[in-house]
Amino acid sequence: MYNINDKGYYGEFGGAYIPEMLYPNVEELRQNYLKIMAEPSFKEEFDQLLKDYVGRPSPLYLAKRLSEKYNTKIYLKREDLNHTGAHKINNTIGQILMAQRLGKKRIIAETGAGQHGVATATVCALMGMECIVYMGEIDIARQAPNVARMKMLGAKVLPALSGSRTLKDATNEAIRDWINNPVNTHYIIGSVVGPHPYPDMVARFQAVVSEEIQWQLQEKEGKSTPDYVVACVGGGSNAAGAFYHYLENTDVKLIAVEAAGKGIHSGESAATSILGKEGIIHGSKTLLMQTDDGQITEPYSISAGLDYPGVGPMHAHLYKTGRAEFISITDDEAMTAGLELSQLEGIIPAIETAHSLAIFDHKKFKEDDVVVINLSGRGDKDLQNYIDYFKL
Amino acid sequence: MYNINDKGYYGEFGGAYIPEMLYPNVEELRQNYLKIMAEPSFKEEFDQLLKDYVGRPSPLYLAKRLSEKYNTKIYLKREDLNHTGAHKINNTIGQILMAQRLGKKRIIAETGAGQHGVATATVCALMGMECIVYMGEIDIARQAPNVARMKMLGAKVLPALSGSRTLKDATNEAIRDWINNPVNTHYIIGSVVGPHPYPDMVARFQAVVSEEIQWQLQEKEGKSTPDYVVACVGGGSNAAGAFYHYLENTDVKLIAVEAAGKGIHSGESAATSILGKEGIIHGSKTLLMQTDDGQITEPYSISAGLDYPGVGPMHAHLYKTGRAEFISITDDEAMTAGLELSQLEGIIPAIETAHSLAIFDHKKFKEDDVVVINLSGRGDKDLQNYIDYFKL
Amino acid sequence: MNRINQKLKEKKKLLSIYFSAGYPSLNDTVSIIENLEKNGVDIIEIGLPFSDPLADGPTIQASSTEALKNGMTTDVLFNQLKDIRKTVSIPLIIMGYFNPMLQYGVEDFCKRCQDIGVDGLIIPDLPVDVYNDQYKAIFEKHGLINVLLITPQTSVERINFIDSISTGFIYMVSSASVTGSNSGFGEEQTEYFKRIADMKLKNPQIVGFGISDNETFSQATARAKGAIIGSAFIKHLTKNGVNKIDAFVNSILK
Amino acid sequence: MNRINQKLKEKKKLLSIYFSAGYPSLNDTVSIIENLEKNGVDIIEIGLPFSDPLADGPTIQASSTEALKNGMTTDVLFNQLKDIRKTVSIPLIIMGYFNPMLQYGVEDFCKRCQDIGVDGLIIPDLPVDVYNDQYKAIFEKHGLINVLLITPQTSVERINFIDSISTGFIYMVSSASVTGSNSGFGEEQTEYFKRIADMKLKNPQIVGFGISDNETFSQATARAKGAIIGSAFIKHLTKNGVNKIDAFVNSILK
Ligand SMILES: Cc1ncc(COP(=O)(O)O)c(C=O)c1O
Ligand SMILES: Cc1ncc(COP(=O)(O)O)c(C=O)c1O
Repeated sequence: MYNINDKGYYGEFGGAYIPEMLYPNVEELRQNYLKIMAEPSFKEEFDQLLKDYVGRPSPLYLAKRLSEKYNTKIYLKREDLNHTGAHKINNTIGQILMAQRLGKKRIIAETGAGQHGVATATVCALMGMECIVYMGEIDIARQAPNVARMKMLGAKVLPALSGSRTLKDATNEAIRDWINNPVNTHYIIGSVVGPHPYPDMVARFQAVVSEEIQWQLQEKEGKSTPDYVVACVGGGSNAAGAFYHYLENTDVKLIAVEAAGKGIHSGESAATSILGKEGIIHGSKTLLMQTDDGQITEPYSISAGLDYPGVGPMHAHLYKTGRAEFISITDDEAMTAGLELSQLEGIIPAIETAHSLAIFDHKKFKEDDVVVINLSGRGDKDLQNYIDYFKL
Repeated sequence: MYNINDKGYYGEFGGAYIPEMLYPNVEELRQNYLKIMAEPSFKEEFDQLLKDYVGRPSPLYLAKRLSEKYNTKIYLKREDLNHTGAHKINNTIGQILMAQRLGKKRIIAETGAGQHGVATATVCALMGMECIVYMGEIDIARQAPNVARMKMLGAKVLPALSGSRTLKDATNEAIRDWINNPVNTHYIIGSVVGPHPYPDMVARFQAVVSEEIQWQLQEKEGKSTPDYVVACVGGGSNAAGAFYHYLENTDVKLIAVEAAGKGIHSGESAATSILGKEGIIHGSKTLLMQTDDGQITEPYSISAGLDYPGVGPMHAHLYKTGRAEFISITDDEAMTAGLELSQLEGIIPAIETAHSLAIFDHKKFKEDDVVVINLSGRGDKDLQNYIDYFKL
Repeated sequence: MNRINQKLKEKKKLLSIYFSAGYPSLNDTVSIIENLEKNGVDIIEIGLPFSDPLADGPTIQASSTEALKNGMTTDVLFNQLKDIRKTVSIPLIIMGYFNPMLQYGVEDFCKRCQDIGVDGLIIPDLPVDVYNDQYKAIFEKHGLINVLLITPQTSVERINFIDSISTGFIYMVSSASVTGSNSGFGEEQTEYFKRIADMKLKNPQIVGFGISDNETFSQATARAKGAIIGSAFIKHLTKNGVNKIDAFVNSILK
Repeated sequence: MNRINQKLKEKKKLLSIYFSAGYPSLNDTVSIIENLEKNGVDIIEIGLPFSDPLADGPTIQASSTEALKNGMTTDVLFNQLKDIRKTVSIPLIIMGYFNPMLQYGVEDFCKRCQDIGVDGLIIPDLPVDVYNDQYKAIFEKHGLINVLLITPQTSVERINFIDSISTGFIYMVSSASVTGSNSGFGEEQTEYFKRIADMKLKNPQIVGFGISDNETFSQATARAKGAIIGSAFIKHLTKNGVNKIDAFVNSILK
C-alpha cells in the first residue's frame, strides 16, 4: 500500500527519469541491489559495521523533562549518537558495501548540511576509496565544521556555484559528475530521492531505525508500536527510516515535519508538500516546488539539510494518501525548540532535527500517547548558527 | 597493590591536601561515595542513563586498516561515540547523581579541552541544576566549539585569567568557588585528580570502560584480556577507566601516553611523569611539574586536555612502580597520527586521543598482540586546529 | 513527410546546431534560427531553458540560466516561434527537460509544436521506456519525432530497442559526458563510432557532445550521418552576439 | 615561651596583618615588617608567595604572582629575614602553601624558621590530620606553632579536636570564603562568633577573612582575641606603596 511497487513507484510517484547516459549505472544498481542486500555476507558486514563502527543500536531515550513539559510520553531515537553524528551513516555504510560489490572505485556524493558528505567521506576513508563531495557554496559557508571534517577525512569538497548554491545544485553537479564517469564511479545519494532504486535502497538501509524502535519499545513499553512517529523531512531519509516498519500499520500515526523557513507563504520556505506540485526532480516523479512554467524554484530554510525543493517519492505518496500528517515549522520555531531541548535534556540537536521538536505548539498529544521523535542528528555543526541566532 | 588503599593513597600518592574550608564537603563525599555507589537505586539509574542517554556500551572496534599498517591487532574503544563525544560523561553522569543524593543544588566544574565542561553542562541541563564552568582564557580561545556548546546547554562559562590561563588555573578558580559556596555546591572534578575521594570516585565511574572491554574482547577474541591497553593521560581519567579492571593483572601491559608538547626538554611540554617531581597539586600528593622552589610550572601542549602540570595519584603510582609504561608524544607526532586515523579509518580523534595513536613509532608490537587503544574522544572540537596545522 | 526524415535523405553530412532560446537576448531566437539556415546549417535544436539542466555542461547551463533571467518561458518561446515557418524550412527540434513539458501538459505541448511546425523533440530526462509506454502515441499523433540517445555504454540490446522505436535519427553521444566536457576525439571514440556504424541500424546516427570545429565535425561524421554542435556555438554567441554566425558555420563546414 | 603565646596573654585585642613577601617590590619585606610593628600591629603574617594560591582571593593572588615575578623564592625570603630579630620583636608567622615547603624539605624549612626567629606557620593546604600524623613533632622540635583554621562549617567535634592539638591561637575564618570576598559582617557571622566564644576553647581565636576597617575589626574582636587583615592591607600597599602604613594601621585601631 505505502511501500514501493515492483515498477519503482510509490503510488504515482517515483520511477527513474534519467538521461540515457545514466541508464547503465542505474540499471546495474536496480538489477542488483536487492540481491546484494540479501546476501548473507553483505548482511553480516553491514550489521557488524553498524554495531562496531557506527555504534548501533542507537538508544531509545525517554525524555523525562521534555515529556513533563508537554504532558505526553516522548521518546527520542538517538541517531545523533551515531558515528559522524546523524542517521546519514546508516545509508553510506550500506552504499559503500554495495559499491564495493559492484566493483566501483570512485565515490561521489552531494551534501546539504554536510552530514551526508561527512558520512560518505567517512566510509570512503574506511574502505580506502576516492571521494568527491559536491556542496552548494552557501552551504559550504553555513556548515563550515562539516567541510573541515570532510577535508580531514581526505575527501575533495567541490562547490556548486549555480542556482541557489544549495543542496539542489550540489545534486545537479553530482549527477553531472556521474554522467562523466559512468564506469568506475558510484554515486552515493544521501536521501530517499533520485531515480529508482535509490529511494527504496536508501529507505531499506535507514529502516534499521524503525526496526530498533520496535524492539526497544517492546522492552520499555511492552508493545512494539508507538502512537506517533515524528521525523523531519528534507529529502526524507530519516523519516523513511523511522516510518519504515510502521508504514502498513495505520495504528501508528506518522508525522512528517517540513521547513517553513520564514513562513510558508513568505516566498522563503522549503515546505514542499504544501507548496509543491507533481513533477520531476533529480530523476524522480514527486512533489516539488516549481514555477507555473516548471522551473524548479529556490527553496529557503535556515537548515541546510531541509533546504531542498523536492521530497522523496515515498513522502509524496504518504502526503497524497494522507497516511502521514505534514506539519511545517518556521526557522524561529525550530531554533527555539533546539535551544529548549539543549536546556531541558542536555542534547543539542541539529537544526534539521529541531524542526521535529517544534511540533508541540501545532499538535496536542494525550498524556498516555507514546510519541517517538527521530533525533536525526546532533547540533555540533550548527553551533555558530545557534550562537548567532540567540546571541549567546 | 595498584589500587587505592583505605587511607586514600595509591602507594605514597594521593590523600586530601585541602584547606579546612573544604573539609566538610570533601569529608561528606568521602564518607558517602562508596555507600551511595553501592545503592541499588543509584546503580540502576547510573546504568540506565549510561545506556539510554550516553549510548553505552561504546563499541570495541577492530581497526583493520590501522592494524594492517602497523602489523598488529588494534582495537579502538569508541568513547568518541558517547553523548557529548568523550569518556568524560561517564564521570559526570555518576557525579550528578551523587550530587543529587547529597542534596546539592549548584554544580561547578573546571575544564581544559571543554569536554568535561560540556559533559557537566549536559548533565546539569538533564537534571535541571545550575552550572558554572571555569575554563582558562587560552582554552576558551582554542576550544571555541565546546564553549558554544556549554552556552547552548545553559551553563555559565567563567574565564580563568591567572597563571597560564589553562586547565590548572581553571581548577584553582573552581576550588575558590567551592570554598565560597561550601553548603549547596558540588564540585564535579573532571579527572582522577584532586583530593581523595575524587581520584577513586572518578576512576570507579570511568571503570565502565574496562568492564566493557573485558566482555567485548571475550566475544571477539575468546579471552577477556588484551596484551596492551593504551590511553593518553592528562589528569588520567580515561586511562584510569581503561586500565581499571586490569590493574592487578600484570599479564596486561599498560601504556600511558603523555604530551611532550614541542619536545620533552624544550621547556614547552606537559610530560609530567618525566619532568615532574613529587609534590602537592589541587589537593593531592602526586607527580607535578614544578620549579626547584616548589612553584608549579606552566605546562604546554597543543592539546588543551593534556595541558596540565600534574597527573592523578594513581598514575604517579603506576609510573613509580613501573606497572605502566609511559611514552611521551610531541604535538607534531600527535597531529600526524590524528590525520592518519581520519584517513585510514574515517574517525577524527580528539587531539588528546591522537597522542595515544602516535605510539607506533615508539613501540613495536608483535603481529598477534592484541592492543586496545582507548579512543577517548572525537575531534570535532579540534577541527580548526587540525585545519590550521595541516593547512587543509 | 516529417522535415527531419526528408533532411536525412539528403546525400550529405548534416550539421546540426544547438542554442538556448532566449540567449544572449530574449528575442534573438528567430534571428539566430534564420541566420543558421541561411548559412547552411541542416537542423536546428532550440533549447528550452531549464533551471536544473543536469545533463548539460557549464556553458549550456550558464546560457540557460541567462535565458531564464532574460524572461524565457515555454509560452514566450512558442510565441516567438509562431510564424517561424514563414521564413524557415529546415527541421526544427526543441530540446528541453521533461518537467517544463509536464507542467505545460505533454499533449498541449506536442499540439503547440505541431501547430508551429516543430519537427521533433529531444528530452534527455525522459527515459525511453517511459516514453514508449506513456507518450509515444501522443508524439506520433502530433507528427513529432522523439530523438533518443545512445552512449558508448549503451548495450547492444538496448541500442536495438532504441533503434526499433526511433523514427528519425539516433542521437549518438560521443562519450559518456555532459555537454562541452571534452575536446577532440580519441581512439576510444573512433572505435565506438565504428562499432555503431557496423550495427547498420535502421535509423541514421547524428553525433553529439564534443564537436567544436571542422576537425571534430569531420571525425564525427566520418561514419555517422551528421553531428551536433552546442557548447562551441554558445561560446561563439557569448563572444560575438548574433552577428558573425556566418563565420562560425563556415569555420565548421570550411 | 613562644612570642605568640606571650602576645596572646596581653590584655588587648590583637591586630594581625598579612602581606605577601616580595610585594610591591622584592626588597620591601623588612621595611614593611618594621613599619607594621612601629605602628602598633601585634602579629605579622608574612606570605610566602605561591603560584597557585587556591585559598586566596584575587587581591592576594595578584600580589603573590607579582612577588614571584619580582624574584621572591623561599631562599630569598629567608635571607631577607635573617636579621629581622635585631629590629623586630612581635610574633612573626609565615603563611604559605605546602608544596614549596615540601620541596624545601619540611624539617629544613622549620629549622630555618627557628634560626631566624619565626614563631609559627599557617599552611592552609596542610590538613590537620596530616599535620598531626606526620609533621607535628617536627614543628614542635623547632618551637613552631602551627596555626589551624576553623570555619562556620567546622563541626563541634572537629573544633574540639583542632583546639586540642593547637598550641597558640585558632584562625577563625569569618565565613566560608576565600580571602577578600566579603565586606562587613552580618547576622550569620555574629551568631557564629558567639557560638565559638561560647565553646570556651583552650586556645584563643583570631578572626580572619573579611576584615578591612575599624568597624569590621571591632565586630570581629567583640568576642575574639584578635583579627587578621590581609586583602585590605595589600590594596593599601598597591595604592600607596610602603609609605603610609601608619595611616592604614591608625585607621583600623583609631
Ligand atoms: C541531522 C539531519 N536531519 C535531517 C536531514 C534531512 O535529510 P533527510 O530528510 O533525508 O533525513 C539532514 C540532512 O542533511 C540532517 O543532517
Ligand atoms: C578526549 C579527551 N581525552 C583525554 C583527555 C584528558 O583527560 P584524562 O587524562 O582525564 O582522560 C581529555 C580532557 O579533556 C579529553 O577531552
